[in-house]
Amino acid sequence: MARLNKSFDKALWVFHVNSGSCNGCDIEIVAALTPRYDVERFGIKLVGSPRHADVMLITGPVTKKLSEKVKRVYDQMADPKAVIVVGTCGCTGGTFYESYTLDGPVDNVIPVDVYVPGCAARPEAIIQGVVKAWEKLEKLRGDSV
Amino acid sequence: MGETGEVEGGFGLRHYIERFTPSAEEFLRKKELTPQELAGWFAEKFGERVRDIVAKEKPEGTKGALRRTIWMNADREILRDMIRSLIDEIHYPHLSVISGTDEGEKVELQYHIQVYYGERATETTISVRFALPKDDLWIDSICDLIPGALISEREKQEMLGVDVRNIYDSRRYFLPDDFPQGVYPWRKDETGIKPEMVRKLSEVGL
Amino acid sequence: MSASEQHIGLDIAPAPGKKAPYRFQVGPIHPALKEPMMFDFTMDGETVVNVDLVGGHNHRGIEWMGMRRNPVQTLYLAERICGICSATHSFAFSRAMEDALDIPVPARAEYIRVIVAELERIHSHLLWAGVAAHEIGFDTLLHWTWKLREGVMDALEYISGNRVNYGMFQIGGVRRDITPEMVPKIHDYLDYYEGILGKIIHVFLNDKTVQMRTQNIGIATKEDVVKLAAVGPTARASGWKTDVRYNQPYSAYANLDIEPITPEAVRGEVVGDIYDRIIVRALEIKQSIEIIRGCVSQMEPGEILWEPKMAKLLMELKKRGGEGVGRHEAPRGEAIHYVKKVAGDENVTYWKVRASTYNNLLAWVPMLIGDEIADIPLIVASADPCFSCTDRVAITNNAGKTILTGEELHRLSVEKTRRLMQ
Amino acid sequence: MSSVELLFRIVIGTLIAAVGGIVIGLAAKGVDRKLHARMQGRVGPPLRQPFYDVLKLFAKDNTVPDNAVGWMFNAAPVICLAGAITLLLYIPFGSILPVLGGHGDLILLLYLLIIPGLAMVVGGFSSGSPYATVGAQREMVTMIGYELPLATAVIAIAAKMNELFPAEPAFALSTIAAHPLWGEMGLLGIIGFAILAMIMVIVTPAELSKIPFDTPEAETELAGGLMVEYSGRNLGLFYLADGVKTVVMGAIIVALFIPHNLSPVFTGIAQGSIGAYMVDFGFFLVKLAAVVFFAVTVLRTAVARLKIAQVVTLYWIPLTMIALLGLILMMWDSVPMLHIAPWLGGA
Repeated sequence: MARLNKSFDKALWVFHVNSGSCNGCDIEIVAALTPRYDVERFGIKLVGSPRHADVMLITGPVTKKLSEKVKRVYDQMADPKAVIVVGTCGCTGGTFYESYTLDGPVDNVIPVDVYVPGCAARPEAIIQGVVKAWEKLEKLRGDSV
Repeated sequence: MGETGEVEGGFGLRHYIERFTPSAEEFLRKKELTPQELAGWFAEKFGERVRDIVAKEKPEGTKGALRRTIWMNADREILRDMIRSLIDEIHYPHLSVISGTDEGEKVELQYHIQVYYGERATETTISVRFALPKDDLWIDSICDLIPGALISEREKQEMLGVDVRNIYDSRRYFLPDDFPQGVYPWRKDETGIKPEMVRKLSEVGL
Repeated sequence: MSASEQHIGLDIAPAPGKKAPYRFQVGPIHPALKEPMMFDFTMDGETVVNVDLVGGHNHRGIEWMGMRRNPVQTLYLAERICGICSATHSFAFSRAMEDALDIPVPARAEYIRVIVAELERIHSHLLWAGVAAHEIGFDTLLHWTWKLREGVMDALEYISGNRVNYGMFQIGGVRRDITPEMVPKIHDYLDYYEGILGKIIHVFLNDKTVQMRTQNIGIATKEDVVKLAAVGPTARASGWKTDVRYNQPYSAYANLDIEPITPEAVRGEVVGDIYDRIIVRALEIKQSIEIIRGCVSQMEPGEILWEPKMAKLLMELKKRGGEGVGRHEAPRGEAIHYVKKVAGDENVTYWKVRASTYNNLLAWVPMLIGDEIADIPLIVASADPCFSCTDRVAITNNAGKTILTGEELHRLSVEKTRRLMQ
Repeated sequence: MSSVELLFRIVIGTLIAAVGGIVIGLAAKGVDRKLHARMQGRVGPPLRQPFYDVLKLFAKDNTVPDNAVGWMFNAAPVICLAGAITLLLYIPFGSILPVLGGHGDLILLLYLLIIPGLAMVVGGFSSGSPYATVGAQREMVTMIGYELPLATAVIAIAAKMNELFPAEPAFALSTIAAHPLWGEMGLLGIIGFAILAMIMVIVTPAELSKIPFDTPEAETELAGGLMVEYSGRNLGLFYLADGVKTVVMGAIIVALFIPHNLSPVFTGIAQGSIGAYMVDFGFFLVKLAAVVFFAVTVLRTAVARLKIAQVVTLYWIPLTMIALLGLILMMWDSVPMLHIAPWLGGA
């Protein structure tokens, strides 16, 4: 992990995965990209391929049909990487606390670094989540040096 | 667009739409009827095979708009006949959805059909209930008459275990492929969701 | 992104003397799809020969959950079927419940419901416009439309207190009033949209590259949409005048004159392509602004709830029984809920949700066949799909334990609000 | 010049060109992204953002997919960057003459321009993903598409050079840089020349895979297309190559159409002095930024992505026609034409 250099703080590329969410958080993620919030200011960029990504933003309570795919996308991401769960249902199951087609919450499927609760999570909260992910990466850097 | 002939099978929906005789007149309303008259038409046409017809006109708002609804029970054998007659004599029906309930001894399907759309405040919702005994659970497919019924019919197969006869695509749509066969989420008997299948997300990791 | 084993039934026989068609899969996780859905294409070069839809990735079992919760709990679950159509499903569900149990709704509440539903339509159409622009690589338009959309979100937040999942609806009314002090600000918001909207619509309808990418692409004829039972803007863009607000007026819509919008108004003819769907949605935004103006001016003071006391409401709901259907014209088209409640039963006995995309799914097949790979994302987006609505279905159990009690949650919320206000 | 001296010059020159090209390229990307964001009503990333991106990419893991052809997959980004840097050795920066100035001309440049694109195609095909394959096919088709108007423009300029300065090698960039054509022609010629400049500006985004011609990488269709399987260092190399290519394309346009230098204006600075080089280089950067702004930033802000068939049609029919028109106008401007229609000759 010694390879973690400072540029990580300033250039986080994000890949968005919807694991069966209601869309509420997903539109808020897009809203975070647009002029009002403009996360590109902080070097955060949404990318189209998991191979390019540093951070996975995952929404939704993980349906059975998608849990394999979510794992695969996680594996496709190059190290070092972080996972941020956006939305209450991904954090704990939330309103879908009981079901027959869910494999979630997300941390049951892949390791999670940051939880952003909210139904739906506000763009400000999502940005804060990404900032927390930086802190985590910074901590990793501290440990390894 | 004409290539569908070369690639057959699967989701040959295009093929289906084209096979079903298209003509502009088919969409036109053939006869203007009030809900009461429509109820009478059903009673006359199908006699004993439709029962408990209730026609309602409920006022909505201040401009005299009426919400027209008809509820009825019918024998499943007349389903195709009913749709065909609606197309030929009344109006090409818009199938909103097929819903279904588990009534203990039988499964009941409700077909929510709209006619007389296209003009202000004339639309009539016809909800037809078909009771299917659980030991002989089938209904005819209406995909050739209304191709848009496909998803709804597939859903009834996987959620209630109804055998839709002559459906051209009987795969599951909603449930995962590894979902056990013979379990139907909307049933409230032993074939419904078993308690051990229910995952309590709120308790994971606590 | 991946090969998968779940496609059965595609039986491809290459025509003699022709290059064998190959399979090309899009999804379920793909940047063009903000939600999981899989398309299994049979391609000939860059042309789509056939397409199979594999859905259900969002299936959460909401209907099953709803059948184990009481009507008020289910109402909030209905709101979470889809984060974009939060008002849609709560509107349709409350109407179904009111129809089944014979509950009257105060006139003022009907107007407030319509205002929220129309604000939602504006934000949903703007969202769609931005996503569609993004699909064709026109990010500038995405940013412009979403900037405008933030204004709508502000209005929704101002009225309801939340950006998504507004929690405005209650069986037999609405939970929050629009007070007279709020009215001028709502007018300000509406003026703001009207000011910018014209420019954005102008770019959408007149930009050469947008026209190149949208005209005569993804065509669905009127025959296709009628037979496939498509609804909403998807159907209207093909010339089918279907709009629940017009065909079967309900709520406060019955007091207003609403005409379904078809593309002839701008183009003079109906083609049924993506461009037509842009026209329909663009004009509907303007229509929604007028509807809200109408509602705000017609609204008269009065009650907003049939039964304000929760305990009494729940008791009343438990006592009554019946079955009913509730329909609402969502931004994407007709949404219909069917409920059945047995008298004396605490829970909703049966609940069927049918969202607009459910019916529009099949309309993709005629749209996609014959078009190119590059058109796929835009065609898919042009129906404004909402898979979470379509796949919906999640369920709750009354026996489920909550870790926070209602009082605790309320206390925490108040504290948080105080903190934020400092 | 002895061969040792030449070798020394090449090594040092290449190093300077590589470092300079990369730095200028990344800076150009930063400016482009910032302006792009401002035009969209956003604040946008800081100017240094591309540098952070690259540093980060080099720190990441480099994944090679199982079904990829490993050596090709890894070689492609290196070749791509090397190809782009090689191009820099033939292009003058202001009054700084190219390292290999005397050894190659425009024709060589046209060939070399294909190398980075070809490397990307090879990388795409070798990554074993259907998205990358489709992207690679599209990249090839795009390359075939824009070569025609590009070649027409280059040939037109060379033909004019040959006509005006028969003593000097027509295709050499040094000739073109030494004699800006604007002052050498009549009105028709100037119009033709301006048309060719416009053609070059429109070819640039295709060469750089930028909207509206980013079909090979279309994020929403192909999830990154050619690049879909690349990560870490390899992706970083492509990222750098993209920056260098931006400089190359910008510099070619500057050299062909606005090779003017600023130092002659200042009488106080001696020609050939360090000061003169600095001034010209600074002026070159300004010109480069202007070209990148119009060819990349404005274009990608103002239009939507085209489809591959539309890209090819656009380049082959209207743009080639316009390029030919430019060529004809420049030829028409020649002296013999004045005998036929003196009033057409303009000045």
